[in-house]
Amino acid sequence: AAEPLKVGFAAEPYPPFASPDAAGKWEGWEVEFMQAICAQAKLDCVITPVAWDGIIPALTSKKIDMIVGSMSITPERLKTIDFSDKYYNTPTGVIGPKSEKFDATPAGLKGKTIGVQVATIHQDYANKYFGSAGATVKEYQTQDEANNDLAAGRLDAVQADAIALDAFLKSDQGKQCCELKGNVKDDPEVLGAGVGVGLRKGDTELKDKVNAAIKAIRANGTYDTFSKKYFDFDIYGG
Amino acid sequence: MTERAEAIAVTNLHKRFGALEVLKGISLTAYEGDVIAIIGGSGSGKSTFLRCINMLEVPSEGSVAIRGEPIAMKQDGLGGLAPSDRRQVQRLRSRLGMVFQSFNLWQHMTIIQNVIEAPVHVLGVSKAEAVARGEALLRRVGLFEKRDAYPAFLSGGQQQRAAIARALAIQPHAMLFDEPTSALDPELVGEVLGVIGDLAKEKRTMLLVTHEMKFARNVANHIVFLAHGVIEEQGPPEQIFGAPKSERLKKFIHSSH
Amino acid sequence: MTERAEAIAVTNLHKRFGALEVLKGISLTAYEGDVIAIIGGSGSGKSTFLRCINMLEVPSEGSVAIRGEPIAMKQDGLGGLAPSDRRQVQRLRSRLGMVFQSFNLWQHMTIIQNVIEAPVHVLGVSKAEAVARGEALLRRVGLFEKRDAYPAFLSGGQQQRAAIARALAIQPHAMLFDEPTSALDPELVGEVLGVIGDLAKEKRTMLLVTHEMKFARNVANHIVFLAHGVIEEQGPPEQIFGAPKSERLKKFIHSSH
Amino acid sequence: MSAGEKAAEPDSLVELPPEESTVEATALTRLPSGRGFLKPHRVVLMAIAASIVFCAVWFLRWDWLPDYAGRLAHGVGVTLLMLFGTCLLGFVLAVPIGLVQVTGPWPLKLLAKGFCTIIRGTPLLLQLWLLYYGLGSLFPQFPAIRQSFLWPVLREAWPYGVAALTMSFAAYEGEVMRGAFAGVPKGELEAARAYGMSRWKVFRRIWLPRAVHRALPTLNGETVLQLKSTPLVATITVIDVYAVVSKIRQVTYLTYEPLLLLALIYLCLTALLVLAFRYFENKIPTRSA
Amino acid sequence: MAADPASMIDWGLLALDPPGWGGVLLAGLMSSIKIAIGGYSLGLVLGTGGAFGKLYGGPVTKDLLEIYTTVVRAVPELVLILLLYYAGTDLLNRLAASLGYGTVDISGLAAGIFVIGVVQGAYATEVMRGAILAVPPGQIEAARAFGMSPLLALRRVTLPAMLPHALPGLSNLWLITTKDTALLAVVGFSELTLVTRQAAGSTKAYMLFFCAAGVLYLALTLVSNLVIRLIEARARRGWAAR
Ligand SMILES: Nc1ncnc2c1ncn2[C@@H]1O[C@H](COP(=O)(O)OP(=O)(O)OP(=O)(O)O)[C@@H](O)[C@H]1O
Ligand SMILES: Nc1ncnc2c1ncn2[C@@H]1O[C@H](COP(=O)(O)OP(=O)(O)OP(=O)(O)O)[C@@H](O)[C@H]1O
Ligand SMILES: [Mg+2]
Ligand SMILES: [Mg+2]
Repeated sequence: AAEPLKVGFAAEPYPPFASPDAAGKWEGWEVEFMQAICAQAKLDCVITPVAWDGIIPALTSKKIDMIVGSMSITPERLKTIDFSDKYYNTPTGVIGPKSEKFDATPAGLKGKTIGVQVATIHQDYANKYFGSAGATVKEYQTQDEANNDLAAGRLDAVQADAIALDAFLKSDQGKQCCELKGNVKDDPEVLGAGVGVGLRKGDTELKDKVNAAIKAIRANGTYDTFSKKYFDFDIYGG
Repeated sequence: MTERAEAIAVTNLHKRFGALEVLKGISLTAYEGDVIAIIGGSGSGKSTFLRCINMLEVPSEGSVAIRGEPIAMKQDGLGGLAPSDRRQVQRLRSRLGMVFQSFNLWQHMTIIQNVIEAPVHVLGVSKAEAVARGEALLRRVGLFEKRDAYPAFLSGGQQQRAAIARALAIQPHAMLFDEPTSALDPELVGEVLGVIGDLAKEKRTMLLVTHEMKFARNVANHIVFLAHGVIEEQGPPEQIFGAPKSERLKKFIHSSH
Repeated sequence: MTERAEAIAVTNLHKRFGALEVLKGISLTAYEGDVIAIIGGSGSGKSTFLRCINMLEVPSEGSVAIRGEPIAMKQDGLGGLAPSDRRQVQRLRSRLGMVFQSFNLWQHMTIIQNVIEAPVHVLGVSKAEAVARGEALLRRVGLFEKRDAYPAFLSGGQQQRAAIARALAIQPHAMLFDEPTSALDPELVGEVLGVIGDLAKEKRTMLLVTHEMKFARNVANHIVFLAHGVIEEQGPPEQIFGAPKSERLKKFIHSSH
Repeated sequence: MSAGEKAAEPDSLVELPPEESTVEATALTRLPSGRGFLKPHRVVLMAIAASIVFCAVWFLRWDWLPDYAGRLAHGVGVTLLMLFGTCLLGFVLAVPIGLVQVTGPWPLKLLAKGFCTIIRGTPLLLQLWLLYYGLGSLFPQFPAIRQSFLWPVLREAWPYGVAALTMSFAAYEGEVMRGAFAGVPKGELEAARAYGMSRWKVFRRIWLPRAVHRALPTLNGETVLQLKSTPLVATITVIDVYAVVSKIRQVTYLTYEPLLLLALIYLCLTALLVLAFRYFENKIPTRSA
Repeated sequence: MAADPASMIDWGLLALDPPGWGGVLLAGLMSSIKIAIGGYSLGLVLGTGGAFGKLYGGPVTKDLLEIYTTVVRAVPELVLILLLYYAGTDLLNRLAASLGYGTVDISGLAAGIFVIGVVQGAYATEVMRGAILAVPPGQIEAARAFGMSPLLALRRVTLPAMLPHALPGLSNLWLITTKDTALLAVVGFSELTLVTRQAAGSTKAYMLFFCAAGVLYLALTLVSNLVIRLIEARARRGWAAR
């Protein structure tokens, strides 16, 4: 097609996956991932930043054609949009202030306030395991805000995907205050499916191309090449 | 009186507001040069009558003719009348100089702009000519030096004189005054009555609703006494004020000191 | 006159607004039962004089005494005066019934609430008593059935009568009227003048600024003619209207038909 | 805009416009009244509306609704609590802010004016963030605060939301009250003084009630604006009805259905507010043409 | 956050050229102003039409306008923008498709202006309606009495006479518009608030950028106030001093 494919990114920065610099250039792991699959599938892709709030309607009303936005695949969402196969799946970690000692277990988090990003698998997980065990789960619109509140002492812990947490712990702010308390016990039912490319329902042609491209870059090593620049472990997960 | 041309002829005018019949069949002819004062108690329909003449209120029945030209009316489908030719109404209005109780000068224009507005934008007079004539009129009502002031900065009396100049600027066939002094402080009434008195002396056709009996008596050549929507009595001032016949008129004259 | 007690005594009152000296030394004593009409041209300082009596304007010089009690004044440090005891002023005001040209009824209260406001909240009368007295007063000015209406729904004449009832409700030592009828349509003037005339007949102490010469003549026992901030002439009505001495007064009486 | 408002404008030849016609523009008091409501064209309009509603119910997905009904109700509760709390507090602040601008000494006047200008000149969202992420994250650096009894409150999000919304309401309403105080006819205040009322009594019995009454339609509009501002607290983790709806959108990725529901909820809340205000306004009738 | 916030302020982040974000913020401000001007102008047009429709229109026009102004003023702008923007383009696309055209792509700018315009139009309708009502009827009657046609009276008398009444409201609306542009972030438009969030999120210098944006908004307001004052002085020339 002559029309370039518009790839939606959440306009809010989400390092190290995707964030714009002052010149307006997007960088991060997901940007490279997107470029890799587009190159693989011989698609002409342009990045279209859309605020998170409007990203789904943007997809359904064809303002963008796919979303590369660290979106976890859930059955509930599958009723509305389609997903490609997963392209990464990371362990889930819990961080907390250095001054307090506890584990990332329901017992360890009892009575603590734990921050999660709203409507993520982490929220579901935290509610299921920690909320029921006496922790307060607080919802944030963005991961950044949760991290900030942890640094500000308004939270005792933050649960999120280990990579995002790792990036935070490496930042100036995170270095000073906080440390990893450990990864949570896996529950494939809640944390299971991993992250996929968001697609319009019925856009099977594109879905097939993307799936094929993901398989291909996994197979030919491209995936690992650019992943190494960002992570020192296997982000694809088991 | 009969040798003069008809300026305004009203025949069998009725006006209803809903169920209330305010005018109940009024006929009145003003010939060129007539000065007719309309008097009557509050609510007797004086303003309504005046406003029917230039169709600010549309009569429910009857007809109005200006200089022999009847205003074309049609049924409006609701049992009332409506002017059938808006252009005709606008044309006739553009030669009737109306002066309101509350002046109604346009507040966003200076006095001279008020005066030349209708000549320039309605009658199509050139601006230079309109200004020249307007200034002459303002000088005449004693407001030349206020020409570039805005109405809000003038006293009530000055505003009313400006309104009179505005009405004169269209070189009206007839002037209609609706209680031109009753919104004024007592001290300011005189200056406006003076100007109107001068106009009367020039034999301009004028219809004048007023509460100032003394003034009406001095200035008008014909007095019409309206009561409850009909002309209760009319005639020359000496007769109306000197020898009123109807009981109502007697009482009215008595009460208005 | 001398056997009666002094109700209001004003001595050598001056009032300046910036450079403009509006009152230039006025002395006037009203005894109990006096009805004093203050007349004069526009801007002569009538309102200012009246307002100085209850300290709505603070005099620049001179003194005011109510029922023999002088209002304590002090220098305000800017070369002018100021009341030195706010409570005293409030107490004295609470027995002076002022009626304004523009009524100034409190729009957010019904008529009866207006009437009982000062008795209840200033004088400390019980509400039941205030209502009973208030209703009697309203009946007296012919407004009993309007007792629960809001002022905005009353005609000007009715509003002014309500304002008079409000002033009477505080059982005032003296009533101050500032052109009580000049904001009214001519037809409504009568009803208010009627009420004031009745009060005058009862020999209530009243100071009355008015433009209604005929009324002043009939009602007042003393007329004060103010011109350019001084009392140009004063005396009983027959003398003032019948045999005016000063040129200014003659002209004034003549002009106000 | 109620015409009666202007009936009592002070002595000026021209009628001055109401001080705050904007906010008048937000006043929703003029909703159609019950009487004479059913006219033929209205029946047609309502039929069209009904069919639209029917389409919405029929063709869109509403299966998620029962799962969230409880949380939605709770969210509405939080929204209302935020709304009434901040409006009341804000109004209490607005009265002195408006008053000092009319009569106060100049330093206070300047202060009030500056407060209004700054708050009205910057987006509420920024103020909220500055308070919560800025000021709020400074607090924990002081052990004194961290140890104090205030900390459990200060570490919550709602106090910041309440503070930001209150200040915003106070600033906007302060301007309105300034106009309302200034608009009370001088003569009525003078009459009050002439009857011996003390300054405080004049204020309490005449000036304030009169100004509030004048400001009611505007106040109504401001309250509706405040209702529409409350969703911003969702960005600082206060779960109001808007946050619940965004969550539904995130979980289900549905585009229109939750938004339509939200619009409906806000319409209903607005209608309730309008009715409430109308009740108060009608307590003191003003004459309108 | 660090213990000593003052030392943490890195003014270099505000530099005009990358890697400083100053240029980006200014560009965001310009976009905001652009959208505000566009949306506001559209709002004025809609408002004028709406006001006259509400005052002089037929019963159906009046009712529809009433629904328009009520709904728009009762529902949060964010919701309206999402609904209008996406549902609107959705419908448009379906319409275009059913008529045989391809999908139309509406630029964020055009859509943003449209949406803000529709929202502002509702408020402007009420402002103008109030202003027209505030013109003393005698002024308009005098125009009629001098033979002006309705259109001439509108142009020469009603509009200029209502202007002073409408100005305070309209200028307030302008200030609201400049801040409402922030809502367009959700449709992916890079206006000031969104770039502020991006800058803050990327650099973690939240306070610095929030304050910077606050200052920019405030400056816009203050400049607007100056201009408004000039316009107002001109429109009120015929008014007695207060
Ligand atoms: N537009 C209207 N709708 C309904 N009734 C009206 C209207 N205009 C006038 N009236 C009524 O018609 C009657 C006559 O009014 P009009 O103004 O002609 O009296 P008027 O003689 O001019 O009185 P005034 O001396 O008070 O001006 C009054 O009862 C008035 O209430
Ligand atoms: N607060 C004020 N500041 C400045 N000048 C004032 C003030 N009040 C009144 N004046 C001036 O004082 C003069 C007298 O005013 P005052 O109102 O007492 O006159 P008046 O006799 O009541 O006139 P009128 O019959 O018009 O009511 C006028 O020139 C007026 O302009
Ligand atoms: Mg009349
Ligand atoms: Mg006076």
